[in-house]
Amino acid sequence: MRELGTYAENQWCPGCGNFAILNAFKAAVPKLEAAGVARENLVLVAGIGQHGKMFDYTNLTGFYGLHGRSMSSAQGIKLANPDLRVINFVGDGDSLGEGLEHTIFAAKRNAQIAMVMHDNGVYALTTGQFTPVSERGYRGPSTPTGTVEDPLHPLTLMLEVGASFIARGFSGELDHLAELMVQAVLHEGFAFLDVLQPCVTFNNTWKTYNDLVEIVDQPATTPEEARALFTRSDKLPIGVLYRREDVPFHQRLYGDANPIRDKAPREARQAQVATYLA
Amino acid sequence: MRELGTYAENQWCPGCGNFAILNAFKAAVPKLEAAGVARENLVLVAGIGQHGKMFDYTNLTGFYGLHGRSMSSAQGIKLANPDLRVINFVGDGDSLGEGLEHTIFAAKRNAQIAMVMHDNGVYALTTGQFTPVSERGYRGPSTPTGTVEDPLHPLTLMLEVGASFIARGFSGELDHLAELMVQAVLHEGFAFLDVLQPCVTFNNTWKTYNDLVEIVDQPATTPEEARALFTRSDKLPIGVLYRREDVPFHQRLYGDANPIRDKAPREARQAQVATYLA
Amino acid sequence: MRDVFTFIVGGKAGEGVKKSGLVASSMLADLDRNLFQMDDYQSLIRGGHNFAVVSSSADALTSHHLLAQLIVCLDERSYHLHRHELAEGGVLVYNSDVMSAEDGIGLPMTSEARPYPRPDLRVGVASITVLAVALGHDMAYIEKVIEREYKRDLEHNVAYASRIFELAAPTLAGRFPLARGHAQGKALYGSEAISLGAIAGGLDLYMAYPMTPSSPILHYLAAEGPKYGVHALHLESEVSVANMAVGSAFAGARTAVGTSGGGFALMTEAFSLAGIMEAPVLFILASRPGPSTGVPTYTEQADLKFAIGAGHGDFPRIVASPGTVEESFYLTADLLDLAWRFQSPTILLTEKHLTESCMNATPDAARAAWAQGEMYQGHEGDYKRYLCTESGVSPLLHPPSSEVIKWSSYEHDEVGITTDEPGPIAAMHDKRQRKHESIVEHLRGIRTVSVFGDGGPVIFTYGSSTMSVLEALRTGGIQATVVQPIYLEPFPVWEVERYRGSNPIVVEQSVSGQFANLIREQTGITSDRHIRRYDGRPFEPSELAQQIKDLI
Amino acid sequence: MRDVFTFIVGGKAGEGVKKSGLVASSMLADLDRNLFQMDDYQSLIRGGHNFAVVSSSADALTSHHLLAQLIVCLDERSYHLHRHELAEGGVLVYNSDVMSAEDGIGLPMTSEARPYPRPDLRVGVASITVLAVALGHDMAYIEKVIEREYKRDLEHNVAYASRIFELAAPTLAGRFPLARGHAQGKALYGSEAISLGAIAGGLDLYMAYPMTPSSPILHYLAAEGPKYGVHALHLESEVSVANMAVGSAFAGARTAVGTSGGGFALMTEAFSLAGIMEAPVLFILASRPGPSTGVPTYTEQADLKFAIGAGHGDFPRIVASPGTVEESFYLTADLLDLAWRFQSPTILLTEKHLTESCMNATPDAARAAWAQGEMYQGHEGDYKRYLCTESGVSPLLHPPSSEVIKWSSYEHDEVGITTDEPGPIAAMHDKRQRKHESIVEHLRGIRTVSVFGDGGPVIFTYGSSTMSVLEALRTGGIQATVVQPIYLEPFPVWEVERYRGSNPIVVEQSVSGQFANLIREQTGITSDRHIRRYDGRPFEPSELAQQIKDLI
Ligand SMILES: Cc1ncc(C[n+]2csc(CCOP(=O)(O)OP(=O)(O)O)c2C)c(N)n1
Ligand SMILES: Cc1ncc(C[n+]2csc(CCOP(=O)(O)OP(=O)(O)O)c2C)c(N)n1
Ligand code: SF4
Ligand code: SF4
Ligand SMILES: [Mg+2]
Ligand SMILES: [Mg+2]
Repeated sequence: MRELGTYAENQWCPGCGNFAILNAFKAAVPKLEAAGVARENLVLVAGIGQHGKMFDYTNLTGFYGLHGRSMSSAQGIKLANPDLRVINFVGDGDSLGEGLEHTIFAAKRNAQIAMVMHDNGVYALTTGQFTPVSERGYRGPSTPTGTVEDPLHPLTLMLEVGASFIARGFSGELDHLAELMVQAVLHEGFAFLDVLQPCVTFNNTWKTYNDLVEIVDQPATTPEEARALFTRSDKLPIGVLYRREDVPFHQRLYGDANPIRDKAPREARQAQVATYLA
Repeated sequence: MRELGTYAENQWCPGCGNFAILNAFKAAVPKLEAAGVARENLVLVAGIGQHGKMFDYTNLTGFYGLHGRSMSSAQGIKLANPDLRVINFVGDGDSLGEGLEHTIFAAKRNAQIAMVMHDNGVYALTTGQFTPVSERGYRGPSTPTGTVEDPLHPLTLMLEVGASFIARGFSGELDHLAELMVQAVLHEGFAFLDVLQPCVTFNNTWKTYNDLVEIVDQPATTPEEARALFTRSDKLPIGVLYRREDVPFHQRLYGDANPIRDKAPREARQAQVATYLA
Repeated sequence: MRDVFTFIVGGKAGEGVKKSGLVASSMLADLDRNLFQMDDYQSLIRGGHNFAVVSSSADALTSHHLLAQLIVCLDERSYHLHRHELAEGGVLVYNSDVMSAEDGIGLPMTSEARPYPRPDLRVGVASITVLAVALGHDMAYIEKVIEREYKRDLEHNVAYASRIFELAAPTLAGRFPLARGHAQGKALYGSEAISLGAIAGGLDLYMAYPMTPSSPILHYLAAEGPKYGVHALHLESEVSVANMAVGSAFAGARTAVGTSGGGFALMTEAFSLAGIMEAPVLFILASRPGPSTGVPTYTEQADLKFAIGAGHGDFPRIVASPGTVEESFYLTADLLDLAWRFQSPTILLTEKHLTESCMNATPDAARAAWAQGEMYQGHEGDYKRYLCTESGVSPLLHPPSSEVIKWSSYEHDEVGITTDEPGPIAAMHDKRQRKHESIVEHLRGIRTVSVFGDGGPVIFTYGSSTMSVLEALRTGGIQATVVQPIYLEPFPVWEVERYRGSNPIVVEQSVSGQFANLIREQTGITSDRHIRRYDGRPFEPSELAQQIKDLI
Repeated sequence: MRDVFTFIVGGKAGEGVKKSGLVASSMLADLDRNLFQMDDYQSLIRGGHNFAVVSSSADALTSHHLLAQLIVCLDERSYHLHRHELAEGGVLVYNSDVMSAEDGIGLPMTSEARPYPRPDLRVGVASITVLAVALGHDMAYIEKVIEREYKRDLEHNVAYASRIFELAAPTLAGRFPLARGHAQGKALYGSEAISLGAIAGGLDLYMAYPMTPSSPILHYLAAEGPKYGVHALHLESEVSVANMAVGSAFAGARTAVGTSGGGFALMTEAFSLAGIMEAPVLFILASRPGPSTGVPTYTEQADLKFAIGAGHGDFPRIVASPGTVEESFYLTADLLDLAWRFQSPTILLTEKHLTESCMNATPDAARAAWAQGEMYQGHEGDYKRYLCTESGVSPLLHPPSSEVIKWSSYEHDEVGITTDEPGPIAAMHDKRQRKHESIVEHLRGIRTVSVFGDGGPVIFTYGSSTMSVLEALRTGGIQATVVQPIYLEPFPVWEVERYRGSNPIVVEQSVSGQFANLIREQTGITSDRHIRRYDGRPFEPSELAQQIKDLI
């Protein structure tokens, strides 16, 4: 079996929450294999930001897309070949700022993508500007006197737009996080995994999260319960917080067909066109 | 006083719900003037679609923007000169499809724009494709066997992302609609007005709406109440359904300042730069 | 005088004008005549003014004409707009229920329809009945046509047509006895030919966001694609469309997207993505008059410069534009194939005047290209997605595979891992530049320029204007050499530079002369003889013939 | 030999390397020497390898040099990467706590910092102390510098610097006694000069989404703008940025946006919107190596073709590129002004090598242009936004006004109401085309091309490469005529065509030679002498001098 690491030099700051995400993923891959997801069917799609470096650091087939747009590419991969399992590592700026629309539509369609959001509350790679989830008052180089916008709440937003799997993990709970990744990839539909990721340089949330995070074992069973769970103010629940069964987008479109696998050979296809044109 | 109509030939289908929106707006303008909004401070911004023709049919200062992007332009107008009152007529495809991200960010910022969404459930101008609010199974030329996506719910979505004024109107209730427009324009913040607009050609909902619409006089006072009201299944409540007070974006940014009105003359500005450079 | 018979039917949107045009076309096709149908419509759904022009000839024909033998006006506006387009000896028929006129023949089209449901929607049947009468057909033939074309509410349509037949016959019967032609093939819209070319070329997935005049391709593939195993997706925006397409190509699907200028603008970031990833994606760019929202339902050729320069950074791309509906079939397949051969984005640049015009074509599906890239056959060590080869083309491999396959939007090393080191950056630039040269080499071996006729002045044109120019020459009896570059980037300098010193006439639909500039830029050939139309309308052959004559 | 003194400091991101460079610059400025600082950094926040090069001269200087008199290595990687850049007689100083070496002077920079908090962040202070010592300064001077530049935790910094001073003095004291210069003005980064130029030119609102290497403009204007009444907004995407900017211009605010290639790609739809609306918006496009995400923190000139062709449809635009930091100040104001005069989008095309390099400049704010459009003074009847004038420029009016003001993305009549009629469509195209001609006319009256030197071979270059070429000529003692087109669209053919037949050397940072192609396209001037660098690095003057010599 190939090494999961690569020769790329790691460029994250010491202490960054991203290391745990990388390691959790490396732990998740063999678990996925054990659960029947062959490694060669796994495709890693990454956005642009510190989170995106998952692409360089992981020796897996992958697609390093555009800032904010990798969720669209991820859907294209799945729709071209539904046999593939797609995991999409994105940033909070990436997927809720530049790419918010694609995130919402992927959820709305129940596209079968495991979306892992490195939620650090900053545009880290571009030196710490506020993101759509930054609290009002956050000071970064584009808002030196504090942003005047209120944050979006990723979990309730995803619930609102139809995500069928909603989970939260934490860089401080590596094994738990690995298990959440496994669940997300195995989910037959859109899986949103919000990872609380401290950015030691621009937004060091280690202490807050260590104090508030609490593992929840039972997902909420109704949207109302889910909303209540997501917005608890005393604690930050982590775990699979909500899930429901629903047919994924590719199956709604083609049933069990696969455009690539089931493609007719050239002669047959062209003969069919010729018949029509005759 | 100038006529509110123009010489442009009306190009909507006979029976279209857009006529009522146009007429309601024409009725709203004098009411707004009575309420202290000078006509010359009113700017009409339109998206691209059948709804956008409001621009051509109304003899008011206006900006006919890009498909899906007019909400961004509307915010630019307001931020350049906060004295102006901006009303943005958009389509459901326009503002929840192509332009969803801008709609959400305008709400999140509490940008002071009155957004009037001609909610006809189709891309009417491009011959009837499904939109983000079309029901699953809707058949249009891009989904001849029915769309497999579930719809977004515009009102709960707007609540989720922080809209401070949420209303619903109906083309069949013209006077009521005019009053809602007045309220929306007067609201000090982001005002979302969803107008149930039957499209007689591609999605004729007149009967359903006539049967289900019910005027509600009291807005919900909490988000929970609002959500319940928005999602009533027996009736389609119309009226101002939710509102809260909040400081609009331009005031959060500049207080009462106005970049255009308060601009220093050339000499002063350049002298200040010279001082810095000295 | 050439044997050209032209039928115009005008009315409000919603009155079935385009359908009347189509049925007229089918009737002229029954006579094995060559056809050209041009649909003129506005950006609205009901009302306004639409018209369809169907020209036909027993000989070759590549454009509609506006001088018509038979004009049917379903409303008064059509009468005022089209009466001056009547040819000598032509006949104008109008709906006497909605207007009166001194010239022309009035028929009570609406009142005769009143006994039946939705009389307004029935007047189209009157228009084609009038045509049938004028062509000398009997009621039996008309019934057959109605059965074929207006199946819904067949009985009432036939009854209505019989009444119109009776009223029209006395004045019109057999007024235009037309010669049979030898036309072959099918009457196809450009959008259909493009769709079918893509299918024949191996398309798997098509993504789009509706935008005139590219939407008919989406609609065609959504409706007909699944029969061939091809799926069409209508997504949330053009930005998503283009990024999804690159993902789809990564997974190995033959992928195309379609849009018009404004949508293409939104795709340029992903176009550049395809450039660095070396992703094979076909972009179909169907132009309408710009800038910006412009004039959605009309035609222009002003996206050429944008297409050629689109996307940030240096990377190879191929841009080509079909001159006829038939050429659009083959060229679509070719560009899908070239995208795969050279792992580069390609653009089929065309215009409303091609996608939404209909003419005879005899495409041979078996002669269409089949998109196929150079596949990885194993090499030393692990797979390297961006192996630096001499041709610049690195062998392809798609998941699932036991090899690791990495496509990246960052500058990368051969494996696909990010680099900011000077050596690897330059090496990848060099590799892609070699690919550009390989493309040029390939183009030198295929037909990149069409030349029609010889002698006389040299006329440069491209895209759908080619059809207009060829018809203008026929109409005006002009001898000329028409040079039509099919490929525009890389530009076939080696072919075109032969015409140096010819002071060519350059015919195009752009106010700034984008095509003339391109020729000058690429070949140094300058000219002071330009014919440019930029009012949204395609060239009209007689007018264009006159403009050409004025210059020679 | 020229009097050029170069200092390089290298280390990990997070060790304050850029800051060390800045302080070094300030110390050399204290000697009134001309400066050029180039910051080389990677797309990461901690670790990796960063370095700053500060060159200085008592004479003119327009580039960093890589042959250094003094190199300070804060980590081992810096040592390996920079040791070969040592000039004859130069000194290399390294941090002996993290490495050992045979050549060079080791100082225990980390262990000396240990008594104080966060020792890792303090090594930058050591680097500039070493420089001060080598320049012959005493500890009093160093204290002053630290007070000025490292105010935070001042006391510890001074104590630490004293220790380093003591350790370094024996071997280094006064090693490089530099001549005082006569430099004037301020050391400014390109991004600051652009920001200040925009402010001086009357900017009201700036919108952006962060993207290297344009982000420093956003950060500067966000921090400093409000003092001048200028506001900077960081929005949800570049698509929103560009559309908001057009809205802002409609309301009368002087508006600019800034981005890099990928973000500009997302703006092209609104760029075309500005074209049809005739909206005055300045687009600042700061390039990095492409295509796509490319190499975010390095430099290239490969967005030229894209900028010139961007946006669908035909419409006028102005593209210009500054050759030096000072020029970027004036040109930004000019382009804001031209946007308003001609109600057209303008593009300031520049590169990382300008926005993120720092050099002396003496911009005179009072000489900056002030953006001002032709305002409506009343005419017959109601206001017509798109009045067809001879110049193509229609007088402006902003709300609030008792007149009705209509800006439209559709093709429109003079009032601004949608049209699909052929006459008005053509009329608007003609009007905009006349505006293009008015722009050309205007450019003919101003300086559009800079020419440096005379005699010798002709060298064409543009943008930040201009600085490199001028420095290479100084360094190599080469006589040449440097021709730098500042304006690139409309291209100043009238100026450049003088050099026909000169077989120029074309220097640029693009693998495909976009600039050389543009010259050929616009003027017919061809060349077989190209110098192209495309590894992300700016030209190095000695190397470039050699390349030029090799060609002449
Ligand atoms: C179109 C575009 N705009 C801007 C950028 C620059 N950019 C790169 S990463 C980034 C922000 C990343 O923030 P986030 O997604 O939260 O990722 P993080 O670095 O925090 O992991 C930006 C703005 C880009 N690459 N592309
Ligand atoms: C970028 C872009 N993509 C596509 C279009 C084509 N287009 C024009 S209107 C429209 C749909 C309009 O639907 P909606 O917003 O619901 O408006 P309606 O016509 O229903 O009022 C589309 C797709 C466009 N103008 N611009
Ligand atoms: S900047 Fe923040 S997110 Fe980026 S590597 Fe450092 S700690 Fe992690
Ligand atoms: S198509 Fe629908 S929305 Fe458009 S005008 Fe007709 S009825 Fe109204
Ligand atoms: Mg982040
Ligand atoms: Mg709609």
